[in-house]
Formats: sequence, C-alpha cells, structure tokens
Amino acid sequence: MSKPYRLTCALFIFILQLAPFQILASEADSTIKDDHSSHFDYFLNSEKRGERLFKGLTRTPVEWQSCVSCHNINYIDTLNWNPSAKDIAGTFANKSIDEFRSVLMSPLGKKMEKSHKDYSFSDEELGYIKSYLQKLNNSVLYETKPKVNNLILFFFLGALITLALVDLFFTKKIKYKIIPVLIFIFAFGYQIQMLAEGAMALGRKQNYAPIQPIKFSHKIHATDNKIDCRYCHTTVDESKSAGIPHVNLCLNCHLIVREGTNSGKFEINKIHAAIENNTSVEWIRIHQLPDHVFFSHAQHANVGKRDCQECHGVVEEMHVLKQVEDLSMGWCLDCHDKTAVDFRENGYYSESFKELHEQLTSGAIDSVRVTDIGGRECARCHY
Amino acid sequence: MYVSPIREPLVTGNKTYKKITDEISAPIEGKPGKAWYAGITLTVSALLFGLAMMGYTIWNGIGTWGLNKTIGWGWGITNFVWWVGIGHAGTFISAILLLFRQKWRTSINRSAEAMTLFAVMCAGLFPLIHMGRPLLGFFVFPYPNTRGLWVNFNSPLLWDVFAISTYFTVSLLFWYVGLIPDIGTIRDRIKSKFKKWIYGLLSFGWTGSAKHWQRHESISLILAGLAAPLVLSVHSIVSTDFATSVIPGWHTTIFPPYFVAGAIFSGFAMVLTLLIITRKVLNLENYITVGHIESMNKIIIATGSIVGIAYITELFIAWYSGVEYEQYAFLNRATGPYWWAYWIMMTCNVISPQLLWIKKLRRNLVFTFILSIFINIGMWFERFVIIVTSLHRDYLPSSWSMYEPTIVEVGIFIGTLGLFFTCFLLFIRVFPVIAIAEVKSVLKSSGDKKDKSEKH
Amino acid sequence: MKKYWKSLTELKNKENSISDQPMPKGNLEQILDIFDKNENGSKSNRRDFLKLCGYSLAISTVVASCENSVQKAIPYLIKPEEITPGKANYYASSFAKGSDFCSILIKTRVGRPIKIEGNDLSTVTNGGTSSRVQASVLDLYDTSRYKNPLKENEKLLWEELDEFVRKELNRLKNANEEVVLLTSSVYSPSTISVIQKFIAQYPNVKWVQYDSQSYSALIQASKMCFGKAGIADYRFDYADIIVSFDADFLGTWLMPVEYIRQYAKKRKLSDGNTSMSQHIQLESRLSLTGSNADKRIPVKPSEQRLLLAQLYNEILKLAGKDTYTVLNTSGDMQGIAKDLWSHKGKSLVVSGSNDVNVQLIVNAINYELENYGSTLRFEKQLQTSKAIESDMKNLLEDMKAGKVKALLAYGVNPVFDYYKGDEFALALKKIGFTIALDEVPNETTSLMKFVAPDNHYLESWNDFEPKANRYSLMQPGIRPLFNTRQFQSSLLSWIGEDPDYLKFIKAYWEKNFYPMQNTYPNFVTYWNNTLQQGVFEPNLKSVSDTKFNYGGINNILDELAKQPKSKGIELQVYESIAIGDGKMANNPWLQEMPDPISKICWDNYLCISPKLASELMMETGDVVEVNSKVKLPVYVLPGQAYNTVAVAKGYGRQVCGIVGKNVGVNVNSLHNSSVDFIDNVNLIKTGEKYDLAMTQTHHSMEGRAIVREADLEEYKKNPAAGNESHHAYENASIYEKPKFPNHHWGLVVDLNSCVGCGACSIACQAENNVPVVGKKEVIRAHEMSWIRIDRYFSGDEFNPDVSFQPVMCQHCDNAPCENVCPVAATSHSSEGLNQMAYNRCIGTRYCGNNCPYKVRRFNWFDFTKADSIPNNLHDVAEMTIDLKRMVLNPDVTVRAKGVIEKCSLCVQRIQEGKLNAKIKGRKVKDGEIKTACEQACPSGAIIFGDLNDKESKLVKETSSKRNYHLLEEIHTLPSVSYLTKIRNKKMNHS
Amino acid sequence: MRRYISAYFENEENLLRAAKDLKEKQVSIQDVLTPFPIHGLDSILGFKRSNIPTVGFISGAIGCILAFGFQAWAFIVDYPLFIGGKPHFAIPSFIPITFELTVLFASFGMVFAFLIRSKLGPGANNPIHDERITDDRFMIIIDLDEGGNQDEMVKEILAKEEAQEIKVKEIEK
Repeated sequence: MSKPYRLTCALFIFILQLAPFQILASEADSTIKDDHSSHFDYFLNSEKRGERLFKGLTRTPVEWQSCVSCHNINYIDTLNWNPSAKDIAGTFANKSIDEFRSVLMSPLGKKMEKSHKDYSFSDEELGYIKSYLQKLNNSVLYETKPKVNNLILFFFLGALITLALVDLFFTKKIKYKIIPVLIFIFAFGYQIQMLAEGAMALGRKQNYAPIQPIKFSHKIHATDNKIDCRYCHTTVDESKSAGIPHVNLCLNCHLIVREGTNSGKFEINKIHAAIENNTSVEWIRIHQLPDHVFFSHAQHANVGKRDCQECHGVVEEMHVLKQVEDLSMGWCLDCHDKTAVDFRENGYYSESFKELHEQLTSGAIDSVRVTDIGGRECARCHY
Repeated sequence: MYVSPIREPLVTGNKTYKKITDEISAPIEGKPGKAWYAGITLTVSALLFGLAMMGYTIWNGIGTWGLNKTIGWGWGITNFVWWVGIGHAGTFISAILLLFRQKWRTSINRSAEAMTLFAVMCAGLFPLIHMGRPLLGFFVFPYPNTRGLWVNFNSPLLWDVFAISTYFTVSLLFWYVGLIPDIGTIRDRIKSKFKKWIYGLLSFGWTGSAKHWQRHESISLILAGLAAPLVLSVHSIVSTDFATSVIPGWHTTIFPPYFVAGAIFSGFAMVLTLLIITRKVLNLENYITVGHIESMNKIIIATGSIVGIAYITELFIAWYSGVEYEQYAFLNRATGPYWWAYWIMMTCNVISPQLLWIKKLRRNLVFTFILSIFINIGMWFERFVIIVTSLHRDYLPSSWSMYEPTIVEVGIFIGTLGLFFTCFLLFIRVFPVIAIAEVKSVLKSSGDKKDKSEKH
Repeated sequence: MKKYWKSLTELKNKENSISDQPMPKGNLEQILDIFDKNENGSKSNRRDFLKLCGYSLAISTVVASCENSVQKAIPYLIKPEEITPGKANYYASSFAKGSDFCSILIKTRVGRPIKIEGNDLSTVTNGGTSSRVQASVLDLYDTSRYKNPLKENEKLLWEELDEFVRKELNRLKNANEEVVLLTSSVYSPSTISVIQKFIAQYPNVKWVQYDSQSYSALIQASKMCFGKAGIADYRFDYADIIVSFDADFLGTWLMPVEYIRQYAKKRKLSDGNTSMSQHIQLESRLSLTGSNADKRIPVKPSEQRLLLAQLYNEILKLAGKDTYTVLNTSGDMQGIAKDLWSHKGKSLVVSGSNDVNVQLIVNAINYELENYGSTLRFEKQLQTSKAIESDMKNLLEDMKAGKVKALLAYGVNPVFDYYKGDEFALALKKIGFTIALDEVPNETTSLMKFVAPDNHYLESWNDFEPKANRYSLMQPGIRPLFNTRQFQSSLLSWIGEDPDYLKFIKAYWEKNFYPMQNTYPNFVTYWNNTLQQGVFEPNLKSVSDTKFNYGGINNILDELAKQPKSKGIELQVYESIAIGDGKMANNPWLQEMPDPISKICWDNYLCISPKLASELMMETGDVVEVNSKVKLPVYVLPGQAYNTVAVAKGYGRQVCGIVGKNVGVNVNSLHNSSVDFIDNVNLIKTGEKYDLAMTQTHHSMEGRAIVREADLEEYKKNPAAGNESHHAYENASIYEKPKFPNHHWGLVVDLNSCVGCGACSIACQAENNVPVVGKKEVIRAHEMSWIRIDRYFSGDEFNPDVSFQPVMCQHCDNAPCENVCPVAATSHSSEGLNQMAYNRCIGTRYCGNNCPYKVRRFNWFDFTKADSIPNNLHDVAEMTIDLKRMVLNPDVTVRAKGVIEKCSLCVQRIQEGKLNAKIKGRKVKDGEIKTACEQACPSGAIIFGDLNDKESKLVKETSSKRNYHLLEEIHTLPSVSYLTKIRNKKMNHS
Repeated sequence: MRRYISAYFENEENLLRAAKDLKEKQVSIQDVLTPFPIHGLDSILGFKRSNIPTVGFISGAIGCILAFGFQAWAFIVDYPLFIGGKPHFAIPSFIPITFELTVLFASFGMVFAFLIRSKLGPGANNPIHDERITDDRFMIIIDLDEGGNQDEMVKEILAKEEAQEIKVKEIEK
C-alpha cells in the first residue's frame, strides 16, 4: 500500500470513530440548550451527571478537553500514558473532594499542567465526577467481549457443509457435482483448521499483552535509560525464576526520579504508595508454563548463555510487554535441537561427557547440541 | 455343475427364488412381535445401566473398579479380549470359508458378520473406558502436534489400536459391500415411500448389472483374501498384549495361535447362540438347517481341541521350562485362590466340546445351544484366568493381592451385553439376516430341489 | 501448586487470612470460582479453566479461543536478603516432641517449610531422621491447631489472657496455694532457666515432669548403682555382642535414630571388614529390634526378670564370684553368658523394662562385664527422659485431694495416655484454674479452662541438651501461622519479663555456653556460627567415677526366685513406630505409614501368637474383647511368644483433628498399674470381623531369591555367599546392553544396614508430594507410596527370621514398563533413569502390570484436586486444602487422577545438583546429590550416585560380591541394586 | 434414435443359453440384470478381468510403505526415544502396524474403486428396469441396430428360451 493511501484510510477510520461521539455530543448540547430548566437534570442521578461531565457531554467550554479524551474508560489496544479513568478512580476512592480538587486544579506534572489549565469545576460537579468514578471503581472495567466472530464463522461453515451435502445427495440442484464437493472440502477443511488452531492455542498465550497495574515500559527503562536486564531481574542466573523485581528495588532510582516523561507522576507514585501503604503490586503474569513443566532460568541464561530476547522477544523495544513466543513444547524442542552446548568453557560438560568431548576436540563432530546430551528427554523438564 | 451326492441340502423345503426373497425379507416388512419388544426393552435397559456405570467410572476414576496396585487389569480387559474373540467368527466365516469355497457359509455369514461388528464395538469400548484419563484417549493416535511427540510403536496396546480399528473398518466394508445387493432387494420390495427412499440411498443405486456383479464378486474375493490374515492378525496382536510382557503366565510364545483358535471357538459359540434363536423366531429353519449347525459344531470341536491342547502345552512348557515363577503361576492357576475359575475354564472349553464327537449331540439343537452358552462362559473365564490369576501373584510375593470386581465393572459388562443385543435386535429388523443373493446362487447346486432342476 | 510469589506480607497476614480460611467448597462453587477474577491463584488456576474447556473442547476453542484466566505475579515489596524465589533455604534447627529429639535442617521455599532433613553436624543424630521427624513438617499446617488464645473455648486477646493469668497466679501466690506446672521432660537449658525463674517468681509453683513412656526405672537404677541420676550413653557401635531384653532400641526405645546409626555402623560389612556385632533379643512381641536380631528368643514378659537373674548368676559364675544357687539356669542363658563373658568390655545388655529391680540387675550384669566406660558411658548422659513416675502418681493424689489449685500443662496429655487418665480427667475438673500451653487440642487441653497456644516447633526458638554437653538450637522456619506464642514466652510474660525468648536464649548462651569454647572471638560470631550449624558440641568433661555400689541385689534375686511362674496370657502395651504415644495421631502420613512388622496402617490391633490363635480358633481380622474393656481386631503375628498378646498405644484419640480421631482403640485403660505387662488377660472372641489395612498380605518369599542372605561364617569363607546366582544372566538379551556414556544414576541398598524403620518412605512422601489415600483405599491396595519396605518371614512360624527390603522403582535399563506404554509416557533417559511424564499418561496401567517389581502407582481417584472433573475429590485427610498444600514440594508435579506415578530417583534433586555443578563449571561431586530416602535413612543403608564415576561410594558398594539386582534372571538390568543380608547366627559357645 | 429390446427370464439357465446364442449371432447385449451373480455369464458377455485386484495391490503397497516409513521416521529421525533398551530401528515392532495399514489401505482402495467404477454410491440414481430384478427375474437388454434387421432373430431366440415381456424401447439419442 502506498503511503498516501494508508494515510487516507487512517483518517477515514478516525473520522468514523469520532462520528458517534460528535453526534451524541451535539444531541446532548441541544438537549441542554432546549431544556434549560433543571428538571431534566433532576432525573439524572449524580453518577449519570458525573458521567456526562467526564465524557464532556455537558456544557463545558470548548477549549477544555473532556476528561475522557485523556483518561480512557474503555479498553484500548495502544498505550495511553495517561492514567485511565479506572486508575484515577482507584486512587481517589477514599480521598475527600478537597484533595480531589487540589490535584485536579493544581497540576503536578508538566503534561498535566498543560491540559488541566484553566479547569474550573464547582464542588458539586466534582462530587458528581467523583461518584461516577466511584461507580467505575466498583464495576469491572474493560469487559472483554467474547470473540463471537469465530463462532459465527464456524457455524456458517457448518451450514455450508450441510447445504453442500444435502445438495450432493438429495436435492441435486447444482449441475456440476464438483462445486458442492469443493465447498464441502474447503469448508470442512477450514473448520478442522479452526479447531486445530483453537486446540493448540489452549493454554497458550502467544501475543498476550495485558494491562499492568503500573504502566511500566521496558523500552524506557532498557533502551532509553540503558538499564541492564539483570539489574532488576536479579535471580536469573541462580534460580529457576528470573525474579520480578521487588518494589523496593524500583526505589533505587525512583527515590530520585519522581516524574516520568510520558506518564508524569501518576504511575511512579504507585510505587511509593505501595511502599508507604505496605500493599503489594499485583502484576499480571504473562510468561507462564503449565505446572508440569520445570523451567530454570539459571540453566538457560547462566549456563546456556542464552539471551533474554531469544525467548522473550525484543523486550527492550516494548512499551507494553507482550509474550512473543507460544512457549509450546515443540518450540522448546526446536531450540534444543539447534542450540550448541558450551563444551569449551564449562567444565561440567567436558568432564562429564568425556566421549563427546573427545569427539569434539578431535574434530569428529563440530558441535554438541542440547539434544545430543538428552535435551529431548521427558524428565529434563517434566517431573 | 458338480453336486456332491452325499452332502445334505443347504436349503430345504423346495424353495424358489421368489420364496427365498419373501421369507428372508419378511422380518423387515412385518411388524415386530411382542417378544422383540420385550427383548429390546431388556437390552436397552441393560445398555443404559452400563452407560451409567461408565459415566460413574469416568467421573470418579478407575478406583471405582476392583483393581489395585498389583492387578491393573481385571474385568475390563477380560471383557475386551472376550468380545474381540467373539468378533472373530463373522469375518472368519465370510472370509476364510469363502476362500475355501464352503457354501454353507452363505446362510450364516451375514448375521455372523453383523455380530462381529457389534462385538468389536463392545470390545473397543473397554480400552477406552479402562483408561485413567479417557478424555485424553486421543493421545494414542499419531497425529502431528505442537509437542512434537509421536506414540510408542513398540507397545502392543498401540498395535491393538490399529488392529482393532482396521479390523472394524474392513469388516464393516466387507459386510456392507455384501449387503448392497440385498438392500437393493429390500428397496425394490418395500412399500413405504420413506423407507424406499432410505433403502434406495443405502443400496447405492444397485441394479444387478452383470458388470457390477463381476466386480462385486471380484472385490468380495480379494477382501476375503485380505480379511483372512487380518482375522488371524487381530487376535494375535491382542495376544501380544500379554505375550510380550514379562509376567509369568503371560510371557508365552504359544499365545497367538492359541488366542486365534480360542477366538474362533468362542465366536462360533456366540453365532450358534444367536442363530439357534434367530432361525426359530424368524422362521428360517429352511435356510439355517441342522446341517449348518452341525458344520459349525465341527469347527467348534476342532478349535476347542486346539484350545485344549494349548492349555496342556502351557502346563507342560511351564514345567519343562524350569522357571520357578512360570511353574508357580500355573500351579497357582489350578490350585490357588482362583482355582474355580481355572476349572470352569477347563470344563467348559476342553471337556464339554468333546461331547460333540457324538453325531446325535452335534445335531441336537437344545444341546448345542446349552453348549454354546457353556463355551461363552468358559472362554470368558479363560481370559479372566490369564489376566487376573497371572497378575495377582507374580514375581514379588510382597505385592501379591486379590481381585474382586465391583458392581461398576459388572455393570459395564452388562451394558456391553445390552449394546450387543440391542444392535442385533435392530439389525434383524432392518437388514436381511441371510445373504439373499448368495443363498439364491447356491440354491441350484445345494438346495434340495436339485434333482428336479437337473432333470429339466 | 507452584506459588512462587507468595509474598512475605502474605505470610505476615496469615494470622488473619488463615483463620478465616474457607473450608473446601462445594463443587458448584468451585466451578464458579474458576470464572472469578483469580486472586493469587489460590482457589483455582488456569489449569482448572482448561479442564472445563476440555469438556466441550471443540466449541470452546472456537468460541473464545479459550480466554485464559488472569494470573497474578506478586513480587515482594522488600525482598528479604536470603530468599531467592525458586531456590530452597535451609535452616539448622531441632525437632523435639516430648522425648523424641532430632537435630534437623528445615528446607523452606519462599518462606514456607516443606521438608525436614537430618543435620549431619550433630554427633547425636548424625544426619539421621525418623519417620516422625520427617512427618512433623505436616503438623505445621495442621488445621486442628489452636489459632488463638482461648478462655473456655472463647477467643480472647493475649493481653487479656496475660492479665488474667498474672492476676490469678499472684492471687494464688499470696494465698500460698499449690500451683503445678506439668510438663513433659524438659531438656532445654534455657527453658529450664525460664521455669526456674518462673518458680522463683511464684514459689508456690511445683514443677512436675511426666512422660507418656516412662524411663524412670533406668534413671533410678542408675542413681542407686552409681549415684548418677540419668540415663547412660549407650554405645551400640562399641558392642560386639548385644543382649536386649525387650528393649526396642531400633524402634522406640530412647533414641532410636542414634542407636540405628551405631548399630548399622557396627554391622556394616564393607569388603575389608568381615566382623559385625551379634545381637540377641529376648522379647515377647516381635519388635523392629527383634526382627533385626541375629538370634531371637521369644519369652513372656514375666519370665524376663528371671532370665536376667539367671544370666547374672551365670556371669558371676564365670567371673568366679559368689553365685545364687537357687536359680536353675536354662541352656540359652548359659550360652549367652559365655558369649558375653568372652566379649567382656565389648558387650552390652539392655532391658526395656520399667521395673527398677530389673534395671538394677541389668546394671549389675553390665558392671560385671566391665562395660561401663566402653559401651555404657556417663560423659554424655541421655537427657531426653527425666520424668520420675512417682511424681505423677503423687500429683494425681494431690489433685484428687484438692490440694492443687491451679494447673499449667505443657506438652502432655495425661487424660489420654496416663493409665489413670479417667481419674486424672475427673480430678482436673476440680481445679479452679487450669491453663493449657499446647499447640493442638487434645483430651487434656479440652478440659482446661484457658488455652495459651504454643507455636509449632518450626515457628519457635529454643535450645536443647539431648545429651549432656551436646547442644542443639531450634530456630523457626516461618513466622507463626496463627495467633500463637511460645510456651517460654508465655511464662516470661507471666513473670513480667520481656517475652522475647530469643533474647533470653542468647543471653543464657552468652553467659553459660559461650565461655565453654575458644574458637570464636566474640559472642556474635559464636552465636551466628552456632545457629548456622545448629549444634554446639564443646569438649566433654570426663567422668571417671563409675563404681558400682548397690548392695541390694541379693534381695532382689531372692524375691525373684520366690515368684511363681505365670500361667495366663500376658498383654504388653507398646509404642508403635509410626504413631508413638499418639501425640502425632493427626498426621496422615504417619497414620498411613505401615507398621514395619505387621505392615498394617490406620489402626492398632492385638498381636497374638500363631499357636495361641489356633488354640483360641482366631485368625487375623477377628474381633476380640480384652478384659471386657476394649474390643480389638486380632493380628496373628509370627514370632509372638506363646501365651502373650501385644497392642500398640497412641490410638483411639478422641479430641484430635479429623485425621486421627477415632482411629484405632485407646488401650491405656487396660493398665491397672504402670508395670510392663498385664497378667492373666481374658480374651473373648466376639464373632465380629474387622478389615485391617495391610499393605502386604503375603509374608513368605516362596523360596525365591528376593532377599539374598547368608550367615557371617559363610560370608567370611565366600563373600558371594547367598549370591551365587549373580552374574549368571549377563548376556541374556538379543539386543546389546544399553550404554550410558555420561551419567548413569544408580542406587544401592545395603540390606544388612537397613533395619526397616520406614523413615525413607515418609521422606519420600514429603519430597515427592505422594498423596494420602486413607484406610479404606489401603484395604483395597490402593496405597500410593513410591518406596515401600517389603518384609518377609522365613523359617519357623513361631520364631521367624525377618528380612526387610526397601523397594522403589528399579530404573531398569531394559525396562518392561517402557515397551508397553502406547503413548510413550514412560521412556528411558540417557542418564539411566526411567522417566515418567505424568502429563502424557493416559492411564492404561499396562506399565504397572508389566512391572515385575510392582512399584508403579496409579491415581485411582482424585486424591490431589489436580483432576479435570469437579466433584470427585477423594481426600480423607484434608490434604488438598490450601493450608496443607503449603507443604507441597513446588519442584514436583502434583499428579492428577488417572495417571501412573512412581519413584523418579528424586530427579528434581538430580537436576538441581547438575545445575549447581554446571553453574560452577565442574563435575557433579560424589555425594552431592542425595535422594530423599538416602538423606532420611538413619542407618545409611541407601547410597545414591553415578555408576559411571568409578571413585564414587556407590561403585565401591556395587562392586562388592554381595551386590545383586532384584529379579536379575529376567534381565531387566536395574540401576538399583541390593547388598546381601548377612546374619551373625553362629553362637560362639556352640 | 436408439432402440433396445428388453426381456426377462425366470431361470438363469435360459438366460445363459439365450445370451450365448445372441452373442454368437453378433447381437450386442447392452446389459444383463440378475438377482445374483451367474457364473459363466461374464465370459459369455466377453467381460475382461476386473482391475480391482490391481487397485487393491497398489493401494496396499502405498499403505505398507507409508506405515513402515512413518514409524521408522518417527522413531529414528523425528523423536528418537530410548524405550526398554531396544534400538530405535526396531523392525519387529513395526510389523503389526505396517500389516494393519496395508490391509486397511488396500480395502479402502478397492471399495472406492468398485464404487466409482460402477457409479455406485449414496444417492446414485441408476434406473430400475424392473423391481423384480433383485428378486427372481433375470433381465436382458439388447441393443438393436438402427435398421431393425436383428429384431426378428432376437425375438426368436428370446422366445425359444421362454423369455417374457419382450419389449422394444426406443430412446432419443
């Protein structure tokens, strides 16, 4: 696709997405204007009013951006550095209106300062917003809709198969038999493929990139600030788990670095809050092997000298961490088949595997792969 | 056409082609009697009970069976081997007797083959439900998967999977190919439009064209040629479940022939059990004559004697081998806690068939029926003796143990009996129990009308 | 299962969270839970979700591409320095429960203790453990533990309780009323100091020590003979000949862990060494010790005194001293006397009797044999039993008389285990102020008004002096799970001192023990090093004065001679190996551990001799009424002396958690005095039948060469004696022998060292997450143990030879099980291991059938809650609730219903050992990797190693002529081998 | 325009004789429909031997090679496992499955070949000339030449052999 063409497309989609908002907004405006008396508001409870305020559906000066334009309510795929509505709701759940106001009106970070400029809300309005946020806090946000598309497709293919078969044997409307046969073969084959893919994906989380409680970006830490992986994942060389850094470790830097370039103070404050309130940070686990698989980081990162990226992808390029590989057994074995064992450096191998070592030194073989020393055997990982 | 002057007629009662068609199709066209309804009620309730017990097993675990750390297989595998054995008669009759040009097979091969299929269905259930994780039973198929794993081609149990499924498929093909002309017959006779449509569909558009018949004959013969070694292979492979192991009493090279003979033995017994009733109830005495029964009885003596010799050979070899474990295993069979099972087996399988040397008994329907039941029981106990009494006292006396079935295991067995008879009862209502076309083709040569036609 | 990120905060919060721990939920709830937002993955996990998916695999895969439930990963807020998630930490500590003592290491993973290992540095227990020690870690997670201080079963705060107790104690002090502190034997120096302080504060307190198994005769006899109260230090490793009169020193008598080590050491036959001790046992019941004896003479309990007197007489005769002609000596005793005399100074006579007169004779015999100073020593007197029986008798009298106004009880359960328990219970009710300081409810504490719950020992600080000058520290492996406080802290706070017991111990050690050494320059380094090592063993003070000065032997012998021979049936009440006095009855591992001799678990039973059984027309499983008091099932025990019966105590607990409650029958009421046996017992057959849970029902080897044995004389002539058939089957296969060029892991079991105690089986259960199945399933032969100890009787039914053989997966190189698995779930590794992939197993049990050793175990039911189907849990011992799941080893998969499992040769330890070697870039050192069974074994009978490492201890053992493989004639080529058992049967005098 | 003559016999002997006579007279027999296979008919009609055995052999051979090759590949190349001390290339172990799959493939090959060549199958819609063909009638259908020269001769032969319902049908091409 050519670049201009893509741009046009993006613009078109953007407008399409904005459209419902604009329609809604204009409607809302007109309602307010037509019905100036407060009896309409009377029917709205405070949560509803808060919602309208938050979404900018009520009279707000045009120059103000509505809250929702930065603090998203719905799940979005891209990274939004600003705290989401739910985040804010959680933070201010037990705070008073005054505190809420002070934060809202007297911005802390640079970015916030820019956008919150000239905001003025009455206490009443702030109360509404707060009660709306309260509601958000209590409700489960980001409801993931079941992916019905697959199911519809599956049933559609089923219907096609039925029709093809019925015609093939009974109705015989189609003159060329090859057509229903082809339809059958294609549809049935596709169904099988869907099932197979679905079955293989069971328990796998390839491309899983959940929203984390703190908007932690590996890109900023590892690439921009050039922090080594092992600075935080301290136990990778000695233990089976690489270790998710304990919260206190974050403070090594964030005692000083109080404000981020992208997210301002909000995200970093969560670390301080966790330490102060003695609450844990509940990260969402991404890379996870089933219980019957034993995987040791020490074996792979320390002994095997594998780079983190070989399994985890280019983490240092990720704002939102994502599982890159499917972590299936076949994937493990592929690597075991290819990877050479470090016979020259590590005394364990050269002393324990004498025969192979001799062959290697005599040049009979050029490398010993993991498979050659039992890397495909069950009890290496399953016990 | 050469007609043996001393052979008795295979079809009696001066039949014409028309009469044959009418009489054999009668059960399909008429309304079932009360006996049939009573029968199917009984068998379906047995089946439902069995299904409930299977569900209970899968839900709660194999612990609901009477097995234990020492005895990993009990009734389940006993029933499996028993049913597979029974499933041997049908294809044996159709295939091997076809190859040997035994014309008397024509009256009994259809129902025997049907019985084979039902028995193999019953048998196939057991390996599945005896698994600890039947939901993962598909692991036994070598399908490509993301784990990169295949199955273990060294395992007799895997050979079983292939053998039983191949056997079932080939038997089904063989049976159905034979059925096509007869379904054509039914299609052309049936009045109800809907049924006509169904039978039309099932008859695959059979017309009776000479070219079709030629191909049909050819394929029947070659399928028979393939099925004959298949029949022998299936029970041989089942026997390797035991023969390739190290357990005394299992670890025996005699097993393959011994199992095959036993299988045909028990299969014929089951055919007799079914047909003696069927011929009576469906008025088919002229097609399944006493002569047929006698012929089958002769096979029973032959195979029964082979089985008997195998039993005695086993004992001899156990003694002659000088292996103390082997010697003990056989001593334990005959005199240990399960002595009664051994002696039931001996009585039913070795002693009772020898009575068939007497012609009068061989031709006596009541005796044959009772004997066939005896043999069925005896053959069940043969497998029980092999499996349970070998396992319960093997190498280390510290692990010796006893086995008692629970109601769950018994219920599953009853369930498979229910399945088997339900299928058979449905079969006799739906398809001709005797191969119409084949009987017609032997009518001239082996019917008792032969003198007349020769004069003609 | 694997919960890596259990945060410390969570552990801190355990007090609250565990107390309102939900009970196992119903099934509907379980299903619903799966769809809940998953917190900490505790109730259900992603796997559960997948299980549900399995049902409608086709549809669900398509519908949602199976949305995985969210798993949290919660890091520490502030990570403790020493904890590395995913790696185990070991803390040196001590196990002490009543008189049971062991120096141990606590293995913890992310702060939770999961396993106990022996402490090699202790010269007392030498790294050995017992089954009870191994199982004790499970008691930490016992649901029945006290979770709060209680006042008449109402929860109250510690401050309130302390306030109340102080007030009450002061009131009684002012009124000068008697207050009794009743404890089990206390051999902790700091605790003694605390108690002394407590008594100093409240002088009206009287301290009484009470042990359920009393050794007061030993203590008193020692005092009477040598003026030294206490129990001598027995040295079985110095004795060439051991004569034991009913002392089950390998099973339950005093310090079995220590004695097994000594005993096995003396009997170890390495190729160079051809001498071993001879052990003669005279007893009525076939005990574990008796079953290991070279010669065993079944005698009635009542006859033992007389026999001892005869022996004494004979020895005096040999010593050329005055003899007592009144005694007609049997031939046996004459022979034994000669043997003893010929090994003067290197012999040992012990008696298990609690009769002072008997122990006096024993002391006299040993003195005549000049054993004091060699096999019997006073430098390191055993201190684990201190209670004097009469103290308890007096206390009961005082209580009945109403003299005692308050009772503080710690670590004792007299209502259950005292023979006058009923009277004690009645008297207890009279006392106005009673306070229990135990960790779990029992029959006694349930009658007490207050409960000040003690910590579990894995949560406590303490120190011990099990033997004089041999100190061992106890340190916690976890913070208290519940709102409990150590006994010592309670006492300290009641005298108004700082309740920090650790501080107290440190101060005590600084004052008393620190000066005893000069290795460490200051107390801090001394303390830290000692704490790390767990033990402190300063130089001994020699005790030279061992003069025998008791003159009353004459009178005793006269008295004995006068006693008429008893005619009736005699009953002996003994402690069982697993359950002991019943304090650990709520431990399902111990309940399911089969008795080494009878192979019965989950019950006590009446052992009866075969001859008596046939006379009374009884067989195993018949229920009899004993003295019209209790009904017991009968077990016909070969080797039980004629006209005697025996029954284990410790069973029939009434106030106990759900595991131990009503298991077996309490037989303490059969006693009418505290003597060793009960005479003229009346047995009435009731006609009822009872199913005993036996793990082995056939007792003969049927003449097969399973346990190969030889006599020492034969062995001396031919080291391969009894093992002649070995190597006859070298090249029996059509295939080449498999080669293992790298590692070839193997195990050897020295049948001559193994005493059959069963510690290995519990260690295995703890290490490998082996499920508990319950009594009903054991009866159905569904037990899951990966290592079992086969016990065979041979020879005479009335006095059989006993052989023990631990059998685990033999890791055959030609494994029959591997061939038959249709899905290749079990295959061989290039390191010689027989691998079992649980997640591939479909459960055909074919491998189990085809295993000639029958070591494969099938998960008959959903024992572990790892199954895919809801509502079918089969958990009799609450082993699947979250609290008890904390004991699971995260390195070992919890197996689901319907899969086969078996010994993996602790492959998780092998892998860990290899990884450590790889990280360090060197070979795996011999002895670096130890299997759980090897590590637990007090006798060192099991040795693991690399068969390719020619220098290893394993290869040295297996190259012995005694080495053989089990069932080697079927050419399975096991990696596990056995060394023949050698018996030292030949009596020197004959 | 094609012309047929159809008739049926009640006896296979008559049919055989009639067919033989007709063939000798160079009359083209379109088809013979019988209730059961009649021996000797195919040689009279001049049918070649069926190719079904060849199909069976080929498909069986494919099954055999596939099965053996797959087992050997899986055990030697793709995922070699040490099982029971046996070599990876354990020929005896591969025989049962190889045999079973040979039979399975051969059977399927033949049955499919039979159905396809004979145009039989579920829903196949072949004309049924007489409902009693599958009962007791032996029908013969004879191609007549366009000129009608053979009509009489054919009818005569048929009549001689007691044929019944001799009908002439004309079908547009």
